[in-house]
Amino acid sequence: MKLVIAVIQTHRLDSVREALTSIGIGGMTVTEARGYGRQKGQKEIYRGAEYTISFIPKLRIEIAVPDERADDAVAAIRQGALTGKIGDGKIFVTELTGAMRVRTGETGNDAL
Amino acid sequence: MKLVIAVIQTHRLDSVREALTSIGIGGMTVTEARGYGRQKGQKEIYRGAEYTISFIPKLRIEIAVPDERADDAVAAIRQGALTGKIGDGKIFVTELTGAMRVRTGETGNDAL
Amino acid sequence: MKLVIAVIQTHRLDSVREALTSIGIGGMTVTEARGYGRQKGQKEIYRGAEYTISFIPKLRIEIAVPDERADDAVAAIRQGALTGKIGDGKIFVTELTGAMRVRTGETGNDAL
Amino acid sequence: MLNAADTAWMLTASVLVLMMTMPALGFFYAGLVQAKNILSVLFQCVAIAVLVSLLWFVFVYSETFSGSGAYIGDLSNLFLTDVARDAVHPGTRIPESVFVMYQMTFAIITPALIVGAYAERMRFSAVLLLSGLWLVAVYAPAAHWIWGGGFLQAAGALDFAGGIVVHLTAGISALVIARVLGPRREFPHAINPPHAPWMVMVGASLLWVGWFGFNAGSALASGADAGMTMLSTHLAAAAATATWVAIEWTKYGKPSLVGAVTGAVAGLATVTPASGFVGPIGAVVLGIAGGAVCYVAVLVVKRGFKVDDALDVLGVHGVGGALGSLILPFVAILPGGAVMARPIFVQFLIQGKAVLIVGLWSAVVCFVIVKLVSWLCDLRATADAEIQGLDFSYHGESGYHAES
Amino acid sequence: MLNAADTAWMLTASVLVLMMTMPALGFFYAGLVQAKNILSVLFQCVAIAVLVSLLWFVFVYSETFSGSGAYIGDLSNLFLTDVARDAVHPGTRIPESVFVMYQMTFAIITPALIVGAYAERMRFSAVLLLSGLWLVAVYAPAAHWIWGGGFLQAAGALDFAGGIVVHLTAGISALVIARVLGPRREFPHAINPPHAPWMVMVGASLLWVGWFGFNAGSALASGADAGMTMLSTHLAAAAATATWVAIEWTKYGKPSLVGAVTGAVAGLATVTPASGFVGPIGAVVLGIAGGAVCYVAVLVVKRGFKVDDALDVLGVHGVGGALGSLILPFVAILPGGAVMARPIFVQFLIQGKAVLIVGLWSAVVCFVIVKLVSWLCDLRATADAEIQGLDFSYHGESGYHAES
Amino acid sequence: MLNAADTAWMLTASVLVLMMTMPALGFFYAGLVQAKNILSVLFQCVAIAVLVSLLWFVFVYSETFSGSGAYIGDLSNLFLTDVARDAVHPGTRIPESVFVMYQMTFAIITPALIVGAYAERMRFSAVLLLSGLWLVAVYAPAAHWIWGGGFLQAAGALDFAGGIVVHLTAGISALVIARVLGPRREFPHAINPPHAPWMVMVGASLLWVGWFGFNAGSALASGADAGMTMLSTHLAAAAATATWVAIEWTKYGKPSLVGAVTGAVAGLATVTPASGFVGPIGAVVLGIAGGAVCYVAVLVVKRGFKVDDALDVLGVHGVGGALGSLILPFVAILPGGAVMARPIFVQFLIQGKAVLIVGLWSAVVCFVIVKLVSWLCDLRATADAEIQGLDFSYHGESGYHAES
Ligand SMILES: Nc1ncnc2c1ncn2[C@@H]1O[C@H](COP(=O)(O)OP(=O)(O)O)[C@@H](O)[C@H]1O
Ligand SMILES: Nc1ncnc2c1ncn2[C@@H]1O[C@H](COP(=O)(O)OP(=O)(O)O)[C@@H](O)[C@H]1O
Ligand SMILES: Nc1ncnc2c1ncn2[C@@H]1O[C@H](COP(=O)(O)OP(=O)(O)O)[C@@H](O)[C@H]1O
Repeated sequence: MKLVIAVIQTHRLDSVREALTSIGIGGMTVTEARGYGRQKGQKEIYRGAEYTISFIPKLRIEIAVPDERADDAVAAIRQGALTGKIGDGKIFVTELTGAMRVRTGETGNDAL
Repeated sequence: MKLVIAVIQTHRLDSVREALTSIGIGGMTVTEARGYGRQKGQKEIYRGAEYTISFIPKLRIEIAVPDERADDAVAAIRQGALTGKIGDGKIFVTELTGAMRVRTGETGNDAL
Repeated sequence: MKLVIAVIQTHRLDSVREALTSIGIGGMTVTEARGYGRQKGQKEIYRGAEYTISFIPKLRIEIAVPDERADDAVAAIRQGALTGKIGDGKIFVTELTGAMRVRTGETGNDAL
Repeated sequence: MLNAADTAWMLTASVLVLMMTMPALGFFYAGLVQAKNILSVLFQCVAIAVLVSLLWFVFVYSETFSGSGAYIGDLSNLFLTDVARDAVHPGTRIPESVFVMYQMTFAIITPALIVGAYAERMRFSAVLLLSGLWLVAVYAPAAHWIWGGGFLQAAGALDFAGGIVVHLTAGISALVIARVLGPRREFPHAINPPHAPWMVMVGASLLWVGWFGFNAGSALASGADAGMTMLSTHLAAAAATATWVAIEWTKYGKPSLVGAVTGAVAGLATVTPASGFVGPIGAVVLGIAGGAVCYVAVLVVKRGFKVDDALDVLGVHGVGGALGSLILPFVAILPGGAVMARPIFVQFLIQGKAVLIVGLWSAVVCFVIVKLVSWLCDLRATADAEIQGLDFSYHGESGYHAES
Repeated sequence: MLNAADTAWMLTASVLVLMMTMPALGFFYAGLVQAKNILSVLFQCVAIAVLVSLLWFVFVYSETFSGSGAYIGDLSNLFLTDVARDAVHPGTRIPESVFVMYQMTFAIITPALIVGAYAERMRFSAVLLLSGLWLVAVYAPAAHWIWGGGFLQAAGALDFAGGIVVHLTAGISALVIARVLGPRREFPHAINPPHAPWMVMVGASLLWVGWFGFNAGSALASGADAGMTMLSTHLAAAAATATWVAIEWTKYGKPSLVGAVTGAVAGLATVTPASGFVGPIGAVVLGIAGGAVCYVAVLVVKRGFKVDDALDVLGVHGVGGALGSLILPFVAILPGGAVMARPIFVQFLIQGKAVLIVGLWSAVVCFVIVKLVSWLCDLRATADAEIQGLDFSYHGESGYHAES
Repeated sequence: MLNAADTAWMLTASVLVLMMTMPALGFFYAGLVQAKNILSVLFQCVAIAVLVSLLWFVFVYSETFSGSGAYIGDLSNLFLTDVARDAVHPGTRIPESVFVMYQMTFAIITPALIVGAYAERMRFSAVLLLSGLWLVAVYAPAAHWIWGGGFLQAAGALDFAGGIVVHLTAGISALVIARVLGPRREFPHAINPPHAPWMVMVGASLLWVGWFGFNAGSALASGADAGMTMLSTHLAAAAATATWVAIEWTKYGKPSLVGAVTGAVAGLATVTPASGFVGPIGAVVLGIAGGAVCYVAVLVVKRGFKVDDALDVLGVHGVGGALGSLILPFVAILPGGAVMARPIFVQFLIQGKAVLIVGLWSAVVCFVIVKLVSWLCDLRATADAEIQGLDFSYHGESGYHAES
């Protein structure tokens, strides 16, 4: 199994979720994050002073998938997250050595 | 070493922590998350309109443990998190290739 | 590639970021977390009652780096995060099997 | 002759009514929208307050309250140059300056109420343009007709504190604007719940207490009338809240706080036109009616008309204001009510006529204004701006920066 | 005869005292509880306001202020049918309607204070039932005895603005209810700190300024008495805050904001019964005494009695109110105080008697009520509801939805 | 002779002005700082209110308003022992107690304004020491000179509600303190934006409505003067807000809410000294001038002087207050203004003299005080405390605990 971790623009969550459910992936966990990268922080102007927010609000999504679905998941996330602007985010994939559904105790792919 | 990642119901944090400390695991990092899955979102009703919150508040727990404690940790988390209802959450296990305690610079299992 | 996960004191974020950018690592994702560990929770006193906050506010940083930069990254984080007090945090390293930049579709080290 | 006691109360009432818009109504609406739009509704309330104040100063006070026209005032008092320091407002014992100020706070809150209709999706420049035109072409005439010596006042229409002038005009216009503007992207299926119900409660509470300035202040004097008006206003609000809570409890098993305070506002809007004419029992009747009818009205607008009057301005204010205006003659006769100059049914017909005329005027003129504005500038926020939130899109700021 | 100036001030004072419950007290309590229960305490304040208002209208005003019974009023003024539009309240120069309204705001805040005792763990239906019965059987009699012409008033008991009628009854009842209900699950070891100290401060500030309506309004007239009462009220609050801050600073090295404003409320509760009888020096003495004694009292309740009076209603309000009532005769003689009709010790004994009788009455009757309610419906939230938070469990909503 | 109507209004005005400090100003500032310092500014506002109240009681009221000294009052009224219950304040028709209270609220808000200068980096003990000394040595003399029968009043200086006494003294002192204290660690490049713009708006709105007590209350009576003052105050605030919004919109393409309400406060500060002397047109002129000039002033302080007057006390209050005081004679002659005793330019020179003398006095004495305080105790928070936030460092608490 793989754990796909994606950092996306906050307003792309709905389209990412749609892209994933459309290929049959129906579980994910989202946390609010702040990202630092090439994207210049948004500027806010108060009383004539410019404030640059260097950490930009992002969402971090985590999706556990069977090995064979990992590539599809990555592709779907990209499709849903893409706006073409700097700051669109990253997708990382890491190996899962185990998974369990708390409710039933099922393990492995069944747990997802 | 393993990194155990669990997504649990928000109100089970205390019992998960107790279950873990009772088997001698005394460190963890928690983030607030929102989960999407089989559990139907909670409904809130305002002025006659029903709102379905599709992303449900969850907690995401991360616990680094020596390889041999991973199964115990998973079992303890499950025990603490279980209510038997849909939405109880998932436990994922992934491999850690390194760990360090910032304060002392200790590495490996000593860092946990 | 490696994914370096660090849990640090909230007020060390700026110095960690500086330490990382000074060695040329310019991307990271930060989430607010709460940590449980050896550090005794901070005490707050209200109306004569002492409240111990057992989960202490921390920041969780995630940095994807090419394999060969992982050690440098860990060292830089430690340097930026170190105050020498209990609760300074942990650094974990895990293997990444894939990475993609959403905007361009680049994969592997190029995506970082 | 000037009376210092009446003046003392009216100074206080003016403070209260301005407070209703800034911050109370803003806070109420801010809690109902999503976090990414919180600043936009707060700003809209402030901006409308500022715009209306300046227009009021330039000519709208004169347009509303000068001269003796049946349909509209004149422009004899531009820039308030006629407001002498020690002038007393005719028919009252308070300074002209206080009357100008007090009435201004009404002119402010009325277009601010409409913010609820187009919340989360209108461009800021369109909000300003629309509100300004609306004040001049909908509010000022209606206020003149009923309070400024116009033809409806002459015909005997009663509207103590603005059920018709304020709530009906705002409610009808809300429908028109929401309709033309179109719904929010997520309407009706994926709308997010109010982002901060606690804020809704605090805003509503401040509205409730501010409303005493609105209603009891409309006596334009301190004394028995103001006293009974305050008591009636409060009882109606309480009865309406209880009604709304009871409905929700029965229907869903759980009464919501947002529902409860929505009921309160509905009750307040309903009692407003009648508040100076009813006693305690009449007020409770008005409250129960307002709570129940507005509850249904909100559903009808949302599910029946399928119009995204986002924060229910028509359902709560428009319907409440009209309802109270219509049943006024029937409840005024209950104990503690004021003596009516006309038989109940005669008065009822007059009330009906006033509601109809003002409602129609609001609908038609507001429609023309919205079309005009949409021709002058884009009404609607771009899709991107709507998704990102109006706060950042139009004001370059975010409501919350929790991290420190 | 009606006096417009007195009326103007009393209209304002009524607005201020209602504002104390909605939103001030709600906000104060909301900040002290956990995020998952914020709406429940806000809702409880609104619901109690509504319930009390309606009961007041139906018969409790009559029960409290009609007739000449020594122990209880009569029911001659049901539904306020006797409140004529232009009636003046006997012994004052304000309209009867204003007196009804002003006293209602007191009847509202008193049971609302008790919310602090059972916060975070009582069922919503039990809250309503309890509050209604309590109003009828504890508050109304006590208010009648001391303010409505009852036997304690006849005996010369002094309670200017409700140290006994409001704060003592609420404080004692808080203890009884908290005791019967049992502590929150985490009490005493794992209780979470106030979730929003900033909210506590804002609520307390609004309580402070609202309290001027409470105390200075209790003069029932505008003038020198109201003026001195306001000044004394403020100075006592300031002195109590300073005292609490000084204690915390000495003891823990850091003064907390929540502590500071708790001191303010303690000072306000303490000065309340005496506020119309003392001058500035007496007020400062009351404030210092209130701050110090309530500080200790809070600790005693929590650690000594081990009762989970969650937000310290007994320690702050009950003890403060009793203390102020008892030392009233001693501080009234300081400069600027009012002339006392009786020698100090005579008055002190009368005060002691009143405190004792009302305290006992509150304890016993409240105990019976709680038992009755727990027999009629479950008092206590289920374990699940408590863990999940009352907001979602009983109202189906969440206070915060930060994500947008 | 005592007048109940004047008293009613002044009681209300006192409530409003205290509310300006607690919670309005605190809330306004709290939104502007970072989340980790929210409680510190709220606490500073409360603590200053308490400290000033007690000093006022002990001797500062006497120092300011007793005797007939040209430069300072005397100490004949320590502990307010001379304030008889039924005394009427000379030259007014309100009780002495109300005058003491009303003036106290001014003495409270003035040092509280300065919190904005040293926010996020001063030790709590230094805040108290500094504020106390400043009250005694800067505020009390200045207030005596202009309002207490001192030499500037004798010279004919006009300052209706405190442009010089309140805003100028605070503004100049802000600069001095910010300079000596040094900037926040992140100034100017890495400063974080206001953590809660919504809170800034709510605080500003409450300031705005509270300001009616400040300005219209300064008439010390209910009537035509208070009425015109309220109207002028409001129009100036509106005009200044519009001006600030227009500047930002032109310059950055997006008007910000924080900017808008900053403009409002600037307009309010500017109209303050003149508010009782101008009519509507004069008020609008003052507002536009205040909005534009303060906008520039804020930039000059930040970028020109490079001083970290964190929340712009000098740029907004100091400059606004001085500006309004100086142009007062020119705008008073516009329609609705009061009759001036002296020719315009004569009055202008007097105003200039008052601004200069009070400004210099504030600068010099405040400098001495800051040096004294920094010698008595550390002024500045430790680096650690600053990074961790003052809330936890000095008060052991956190503003928010969202988790439950
Ligand atoms: N090396 C990295 N490790 C972890 N997260 C990263 C890394 N680089 C970027 N990110 C995350 O991805 C987001 C987008 O990256 P950025 O460089 O701004 O734009 P882009 O991906 O379009 O080049 C960042 O805000 C950050 O959250
Ligand atoms: N594939 C997945 N990857 C990551 N997290 C998931 C996945 N599926 C579910 N989750 C998380 O687990 C939570 C519970 O899952 P859900 O399907 O609702 O119930 P259950 O685990 O009882 O079947 C979700 O809210 C989500 O946070
Ligand atoms: N086993 C663990 N797994 C995950 N996170 C941990 C673990 N142990 C500690 N942490 C995180 O590291 C933080 C610091 O750990 P702590 O034991 O308090 O201090 P130290 O690292 O200095 O010994 C904790 O607050 C927690 O967030």
